[in-house]
Amino acid sequence: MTELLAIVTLGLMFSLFLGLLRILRGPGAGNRMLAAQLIGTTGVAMLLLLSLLLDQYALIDVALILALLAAVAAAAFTGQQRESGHD
Amino acid sequence: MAQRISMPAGILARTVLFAALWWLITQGRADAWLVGVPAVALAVFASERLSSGALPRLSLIGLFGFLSLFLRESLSGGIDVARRTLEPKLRIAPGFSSYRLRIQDPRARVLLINCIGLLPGTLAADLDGDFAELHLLDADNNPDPQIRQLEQAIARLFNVPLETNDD
Amino acid sequence: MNATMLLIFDALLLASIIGLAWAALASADARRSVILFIAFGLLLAVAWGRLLAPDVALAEAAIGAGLTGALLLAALQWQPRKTADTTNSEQPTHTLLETGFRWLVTLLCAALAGMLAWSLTQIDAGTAKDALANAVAANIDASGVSNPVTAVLLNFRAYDTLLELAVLLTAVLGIFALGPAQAGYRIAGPVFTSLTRWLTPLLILTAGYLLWVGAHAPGGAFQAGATLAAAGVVLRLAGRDQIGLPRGNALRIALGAGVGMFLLVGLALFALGRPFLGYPPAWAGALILLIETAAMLAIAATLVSAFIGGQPTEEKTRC
Amino acid sequence: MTDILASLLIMAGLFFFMAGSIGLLRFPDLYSRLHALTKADNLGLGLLIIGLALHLRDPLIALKLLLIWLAVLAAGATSAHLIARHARRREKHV
Repeated sequence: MTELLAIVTLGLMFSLFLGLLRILRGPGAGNRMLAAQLIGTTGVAMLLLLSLLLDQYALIDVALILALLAAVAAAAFTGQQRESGHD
Repeated sequence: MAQRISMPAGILARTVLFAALWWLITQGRADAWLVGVPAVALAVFASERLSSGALPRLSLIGLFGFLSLFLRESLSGGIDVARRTLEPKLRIAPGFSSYRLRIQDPRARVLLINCIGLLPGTLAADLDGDFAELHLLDADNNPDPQIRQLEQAIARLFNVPLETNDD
Repeated sequence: MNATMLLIFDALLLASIIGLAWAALASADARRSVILFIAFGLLLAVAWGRLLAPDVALAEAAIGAGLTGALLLAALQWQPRKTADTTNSEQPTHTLLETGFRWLVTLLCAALAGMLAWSLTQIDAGTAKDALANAVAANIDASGVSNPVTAVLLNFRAYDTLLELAVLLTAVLGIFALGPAQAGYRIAGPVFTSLTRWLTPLLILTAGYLLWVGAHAPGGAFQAGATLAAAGVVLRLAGRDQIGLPRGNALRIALGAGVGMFLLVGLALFALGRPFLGYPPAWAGALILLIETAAMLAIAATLVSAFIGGQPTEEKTRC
Repeated sequence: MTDILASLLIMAGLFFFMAGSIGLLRFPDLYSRLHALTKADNLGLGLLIIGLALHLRDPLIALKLLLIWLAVLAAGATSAHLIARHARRREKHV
């Protein structure tokens, strides 16, 4: 089973590598942000697998934080500031 | 209109929910409640302050129906998009369409908007009044029946009626 | 077999991190740099996890990927936008001064990297690491906690952490010196608003968990403070003015809570005839939790103040 | 027996992650890529988590993993809608 987990972890890294091409190529901030979201989700999956492979329970907590904070980053991307003075 | 839970019952419901989440996050460790009690209290307070009104009374049967539809549809949504990406010839015809929401409850609407993105071939790109702007992977397919089905399931979950005047 | 797999994994992870760092620095478009930086932070959190440093991974996931990204994106909005669409303005044009400055920075970085590499060769890695780890392990029972990282940060090297909190306090004074807070955000649509409704309580619970778990497993005040601050950030992004940040004197107390509680505990022990911050082992656990709770609140208040970019105004505008 | 099922689920999870990334590269515009991202990655993570939970046979950890999946699912669906809306409003205003 651990072999399988190692293979899948590596596979996820390859998948993430493909996503990196999109973040480099864009075009535009929106495309990059969605690629960053892909990295967040894949990162969560990799951390869960690593927590088993390396026998580190705490990596599950890291995955939880990563999941919650990736949403904060996406929210920050789409939040629109009020025009100061005209408000 | 939907049946609402009274405020004390709402606070109780939130407390039970967040206490259960705390128990889950701490994996049932008893000594965690020293921090857990204030943390849950703060979470209930924040949730109550942010809430848009009394909690709706959810239907248990409705929940079951919604969950089974949701799981079925997200599975077929994933398979559909995976098939489209992996086929040698890209078979997509992206386009936009408009969908008139018949559900009125604001919470139910947000749930519907979020779930549309997990159905096969649809994504809610905007919400303007009663109209959701949909992005379609394949504009030749009419997405309305599958969304209507989801909308009905959400309406049953929230115990709210759907407008049925026109179509 | 597994080792080989993980080796390839490490190589790809390393390449991705360096590639993202390079792309972020090389980009002339600030918005693009910031998003690349967020992706960089997400990957760095995975890398710290892979290096068996979950404490740092937690901090990186909360601060590096989430909060700093939000902070930088907010900072970008304060700058007047050059054109409506900056997507393809990636042609850099530099003055001579800028070019010179770039080279200076590059040179200084190279010098620093050289120094670090040199110092690495000077360390007898094996014995130094073991000596420190053994010293911590030998005294962990007296520290009041069972997580060695927390034992070092809050007990054995408590002075360091006290001074770190003082640095944060100084930083927030600098932020307040910038004047009143920036304009808030537009009231968000229903979907965004709904995100705040479930994310905020979940972030509060998770922050509480990290605070508690820090005593015997990876976690602690810094990670908890950053997670709590994320709740304030999301609320502000959704266009709310009430984001849980107190005003006036209550804010001053919150910001000073970390340093204040540390000093209070230290001085009280001093008065009882013990060394400054020399906790009696029987009380160490409780005192550390007390200090960490205060530190978490101070860190969260500091980070949210940084996000709103100035001193919060006293009068209420709207809710 | 459960381990075979767990292995299959974990591999299926990887398959959907791969499909999502390929979609991100192949699909022609931002909105279509969002389809690939939300649907494929959320399904991929869900299958992987069910697989891991079966393998671990610890109901408490399984529930925590499920919570992580729910968080990613809700956050992912919301983020996708917000990114799409952001792009759509900019298109209309230019």
